[in-house]
Amino acid sequence: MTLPETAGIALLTLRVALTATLIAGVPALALGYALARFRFPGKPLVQTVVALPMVLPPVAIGLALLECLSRRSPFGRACEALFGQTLLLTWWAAALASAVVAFPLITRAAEQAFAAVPLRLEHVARTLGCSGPGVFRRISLPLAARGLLYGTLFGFARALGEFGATSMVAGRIPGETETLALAIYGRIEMFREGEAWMLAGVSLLLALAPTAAAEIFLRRGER
Amino acid sequence: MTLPETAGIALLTLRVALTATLIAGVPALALGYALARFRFPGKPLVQTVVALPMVLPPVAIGLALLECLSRRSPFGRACEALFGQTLLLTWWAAALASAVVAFPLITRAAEQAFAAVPLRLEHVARTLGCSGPGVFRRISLPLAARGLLYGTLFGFARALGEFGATSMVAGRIPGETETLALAIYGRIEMFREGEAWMLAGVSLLLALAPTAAAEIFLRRGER
Amino acid sequence: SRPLPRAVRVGAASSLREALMPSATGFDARNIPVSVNMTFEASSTLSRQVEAGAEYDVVLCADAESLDRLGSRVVETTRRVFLTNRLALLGPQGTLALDGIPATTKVAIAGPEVPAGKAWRKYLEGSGRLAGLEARFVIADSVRAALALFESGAVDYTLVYATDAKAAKRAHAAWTPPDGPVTEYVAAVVAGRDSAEARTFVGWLGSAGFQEDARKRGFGIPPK
Amino acid sequence: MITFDLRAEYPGFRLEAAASWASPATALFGASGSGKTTILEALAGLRPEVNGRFEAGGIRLDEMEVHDREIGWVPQDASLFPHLTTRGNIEFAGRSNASEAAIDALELRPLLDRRATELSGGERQRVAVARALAAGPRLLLLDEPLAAVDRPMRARILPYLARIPAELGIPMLVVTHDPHEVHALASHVIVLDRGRVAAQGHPRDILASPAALGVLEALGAENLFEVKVLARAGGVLSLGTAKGSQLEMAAVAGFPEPSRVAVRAEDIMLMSSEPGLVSAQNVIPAEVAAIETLGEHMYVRLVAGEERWVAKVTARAVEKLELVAGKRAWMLVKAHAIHAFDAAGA
Amino acid sequence: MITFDLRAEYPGFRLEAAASWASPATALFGASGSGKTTILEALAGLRPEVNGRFEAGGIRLDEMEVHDREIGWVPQDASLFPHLTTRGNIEFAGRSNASEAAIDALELRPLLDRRATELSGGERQRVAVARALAAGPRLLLLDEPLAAVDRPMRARILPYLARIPAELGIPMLVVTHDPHEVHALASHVIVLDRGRVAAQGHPRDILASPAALGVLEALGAENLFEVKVLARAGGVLSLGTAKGSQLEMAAVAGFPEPSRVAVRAEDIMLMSSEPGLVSAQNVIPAEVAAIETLGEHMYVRLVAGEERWVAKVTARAVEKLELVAGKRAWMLVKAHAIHAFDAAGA
Ligand SMILES: Nc1ncnc2c1ncn2[C@@H]1O[C@H](COP(=O)(O)OP(=O)(O)OP(=O)(O)O)[C@@H](O)[C@H]1O
Ligand SMILES: Nc1ncnc2c1ncn2[C@@H]1O[C@H](COP(=O)(O)OP(=O)(O)OP(=O)(O)O)[C@@H](O)[C@H]1O
Ligand SMILES: [Mg+2]
Ligand SMILES: [Mg+2]
Repeated sequence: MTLPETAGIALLTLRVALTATLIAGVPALALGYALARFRFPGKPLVQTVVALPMVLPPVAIGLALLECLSRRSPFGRACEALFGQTLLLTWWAAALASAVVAFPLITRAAEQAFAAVPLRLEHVARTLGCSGPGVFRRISLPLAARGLLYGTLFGFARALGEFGATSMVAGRIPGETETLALAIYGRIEMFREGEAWMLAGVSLLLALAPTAAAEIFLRRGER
Repeated sequence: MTLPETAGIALLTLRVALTATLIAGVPALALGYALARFRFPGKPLVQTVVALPMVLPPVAIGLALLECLSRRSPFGRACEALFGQTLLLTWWAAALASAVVAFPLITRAAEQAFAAVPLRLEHVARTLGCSGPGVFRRISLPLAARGLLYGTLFGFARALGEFGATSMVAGRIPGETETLALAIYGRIEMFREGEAWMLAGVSLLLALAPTAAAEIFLRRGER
Repeated sequence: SRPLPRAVRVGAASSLREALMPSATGFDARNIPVSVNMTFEASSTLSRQVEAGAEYDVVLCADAESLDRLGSRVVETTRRVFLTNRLALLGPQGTLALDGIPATTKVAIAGPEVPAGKAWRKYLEGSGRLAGLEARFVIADSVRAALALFESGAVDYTLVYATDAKAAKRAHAAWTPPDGPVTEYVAAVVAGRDSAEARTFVGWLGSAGFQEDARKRGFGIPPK
Repeated sequence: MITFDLRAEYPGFRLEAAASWASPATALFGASGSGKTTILEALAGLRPEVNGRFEAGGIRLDEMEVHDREIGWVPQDASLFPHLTTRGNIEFAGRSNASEAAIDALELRPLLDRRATELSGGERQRVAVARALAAGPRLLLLDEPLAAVDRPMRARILPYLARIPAELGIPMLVVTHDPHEVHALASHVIVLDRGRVAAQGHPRDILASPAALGVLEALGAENLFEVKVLARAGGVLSLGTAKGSQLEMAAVAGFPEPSRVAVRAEDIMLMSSEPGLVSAQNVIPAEVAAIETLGEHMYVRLVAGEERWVAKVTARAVEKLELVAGKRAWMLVKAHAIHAFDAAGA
Repeated sequence: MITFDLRAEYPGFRLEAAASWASPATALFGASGSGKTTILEALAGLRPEVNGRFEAGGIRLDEMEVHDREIGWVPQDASLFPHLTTRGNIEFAGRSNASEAAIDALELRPLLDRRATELSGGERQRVAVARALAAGPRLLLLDEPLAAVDRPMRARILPYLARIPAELGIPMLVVTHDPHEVHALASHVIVLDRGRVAAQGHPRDILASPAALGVLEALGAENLFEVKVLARAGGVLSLGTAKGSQLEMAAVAGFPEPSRVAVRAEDIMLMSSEPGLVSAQNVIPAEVAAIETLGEHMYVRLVAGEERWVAKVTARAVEKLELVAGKRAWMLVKAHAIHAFDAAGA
């Protein structure tokens, strides 16, 4: 494997995983907050749906996604109308698959992080004239920051490693949708373990670099 | 699919996932505590190794496990000597694979849960004559209980859904190693989606029943 | 050679699923002279597992190479080709041929590590078409995954096995290259797991009853 | 006019308290566990399980969203925002003149850049008070705001707090165990007893009821007078009471001129004849009105001019001086025993 | 003998404090932010960033594991275990006679089954004290243990705390802002000022130094005497001081017989001639030794018999009575102005 080839795969993977983290992250944080703070009807149902991608084998997720994105489904047709082409077999599909898989992880971490913020502090902020969104932005978010950041990075790591669902909806088109996880799979199946482990190292690096950066960043913030 | 057949698969899956949760849970809780509470040399290295199963595609994990359990490795030979046969293609191998995959999830949740326990309370306990293990058992553990329980259940859910590594080391032998995730995969391959979704429902049920039970249990404890 | 009759543990290539486990309830045990426990994996995984010491009694691979890699880990004398398969191109209904694939459409194919993928590539290369098609390949990690892409409409053409053509639910046409290679499914007893039951099973694979049944599902029968 | 009527049931504790007052400065007084914090938290909107109503200035605050109530709540545990500095906490609701004034009055300027987690107990409490003030609330709820603050600093801060209702027009409800603070800050007291309002009113009126003597003892000052400063000389202030008597008190540096003073019954000495030269600045002729016994001590109620006084003496002294109702007696009160409290006018 | 010598550097605060005492009951006194909590937490082992040594009874506690130090630490914020009940907290270190005694003395019996999170501020503090006591520590570190407890209850609990060093043989170090508590609990005071020990010693000795008057004012009681009870009659106790003088004080129900009493300089009235019949139980002839001015007030030092006294009067009174060193004067002290403190013997 040449260096540019490896770098290409790494860059593509980064793009896919970052997009996935973004797609999953925002609703996951919101949902995590809602789960930690509110009681609402249908909460158990929501929790069930959130857990789904955890419990299913990735092929099943892939299949469901394939169904969603296919021309047979309204969502698939809507996407096609919006993007001018089907999302299947593009890196967007890979990002979507990774997002689905990362979603429960981030949601769970966010729920845990928000639940650890003392209600009392949120309440004091409210007496100081902060309404719901203000309290969220100025109290809950900063106090949960560490947990949220780690949760998000955790989701990012999971997105990096996503394989089953991704390969189903995105194919494994070198240079287009072949992420590190897919490339590692291919190398292993072709008995090129050396290359596979090298790519695994790259993958690990991608996963840990932001974690390390975050650690340093958070430490600074604490001084 | 007959009911007994489904029940058989569900029971096997339950056995595998519970064993996996146990195998992964104990060291994950200990490691989570260590990561939350101590600084030690090689901590970043440990964190890297913990993250590994998150980032790698399951085939890679399967491959590594296969290598570990094979006769070529001392660990594999030790296991063979101990159990009288190789663990490969047994439900133990499936449990092991699921454990490896669930491990980072439980570790992370445990770390977050333990970090949320006020150091101050642990310290008060220490002034009251409790040594390290006592403080852990009487303060850290009960105060982190909710987070730990959820983390463990989360790991359990992940173990239920494990597919890639499992099928590599355990095969997919009906009645012996065919867990729900593997069965769902098989049904999908055979274009029997109806059965696959039915099994997915069973899987979800298995994942959520203990979560619901835990919720009720914790609510009671709080009164 | 064993005191108690026990289930023969068989590791089979994924594409044999239709031949070996055709019914919803699984295996039709009445026809098999021994009790069997069956698992389906990619051929490469099977050979890897056997290499690692996994205790299969019999392995059934979709290519000879996977067995070749195992060398003395299989009992050479038990090796036999028991079914064959043909390559197939699936596409939209109507007349269909490799050269008729529109120049810009994507084509789903299993990875080169999968016997079907390998066989297709070899054939395309031999007939000088690989270069033209390769850039448009969508690589799936199994023949089934390639088929799923075709079914979902993500691709309109896929390169699979003839047996898969029967399983696809999407309305389609199938074309088998007349000059295409014949894929051979090879069975062998795993070294150290040799037993009368294992040999009986391998023998059964060559029985007319089984082979006729498989033929109905699109497999070919090797010349005796 | 502020009114609340609250009800809640906890295992082992029932709250059933209603009160209503017009005084801009009110104290909530009661034993530990009598429900003071529960009431304040309910008024701040923190306790949904407490039912009832809460009105201030004709507005039903309990029906408003918490963030619209404009309540400056200082929780008993300060509850500072741990991710912010002292300044960040104080200016949480925005920068204002009020924040600068509060920072100075509460002596927080040297601590502005310190993180909230790095403050001492007393520093935390002061920051919480400044934070509540800086938001410019319509009502202040202070839950033992100075419990962790040392005596000299408390003496400096109290006058500032006492001026708030009058100068900034913010009414306040203060929980405190410290009788000195009650007198310094409040012109209305609500006495809580096991979740119920046992008494409420002007400290002076509460004082008049003999049944309230136990509470009064806890309050620590049984004689209260509205006063005007007549003159100031040599560290002594001459005060005129509403009914025309004159009192001399020791001036306290930095303290503004008092409008109310308190004298503890314990601090009054009685003589049966006119004393000669005595260091006490106040020698007040009076007539014994009644004598009440509480445990081993005696409360002698006296009338001087039109003012009512109560002195606490030993039974032996009553005997020795042959005190009976109608007898003439001279009260000796040191200038230092007259405590000035610049409470907002009732 | 207990010794500490601690050093730490925080942004904006430097701790550099050493002290050493043999008294079983010692108070740590100082303004808010002077470093009291920092010292206690360092002694309890919570602050690894604080360097130095800490010895008790010849044992280097700072070199021991925290769980072997056997220190009963009552943190300023109580820090109860939130997952346990009151009883669970108190019996955390095991059931003992000490826990039952503490439960009764701190009036916690009605709260035993309540969760720690459901307690009021004062209740929490009392539970924290009981928890520390129940562990049977070798040393008690109390950080403002009664700050949130109301006055009457404090008056009931203080004598119990005061007896601990003598009866249970547990020395204690108490942080408090309340001069009453200092006198009630301590026979040794360490005065902290901005992280340094400004003074330490027996309250009486600290008192003798004119430089410490500011501190003393904050302490609130300038005249301290060791006493023996001679007689009790009609709510009055007759006390004999070590030097042979006699004082009469009001008996306090439930309070044990005092071994030390304090009189605030403010509470002493002076007359230049022998008074006639007066309610004050103590009329003490004395001689003016010196007159000191502090701000607008004057401290008159007197000698009566062999005892030294200090009285706080206004400048005007000094003038009126023509007080000068050597002049004869009568001190009037009410029986109620003599405060009993059953401190452990020094
Ligand atoms: N959530 C709760 N569940 C059960 N009991 C409670 C709860 N909150 C408070 N209590 C009880 O109600 C009573 C009143 O508590 P509150 O905190 O209002 O007292 P307080 O007057 O503020 O006392 P303090 O002066 O000690 O702070 C206490 O006995 C307390 O134990
Ligand atoms: N971790 C820290 N980082 C920086 N400054 C600190 C830290 N801990 C304490 N301080 C500062 O050290 C000083 C002493 O704090 P400490 O808590 O010991 O005061 P204290 O005497 O107990 O006061 P109080 O009576 O208000 O409780 C304070 O000014 C505080 O702000
Ligand atoms: Mg309270
Ligand atoms: Mg402190």
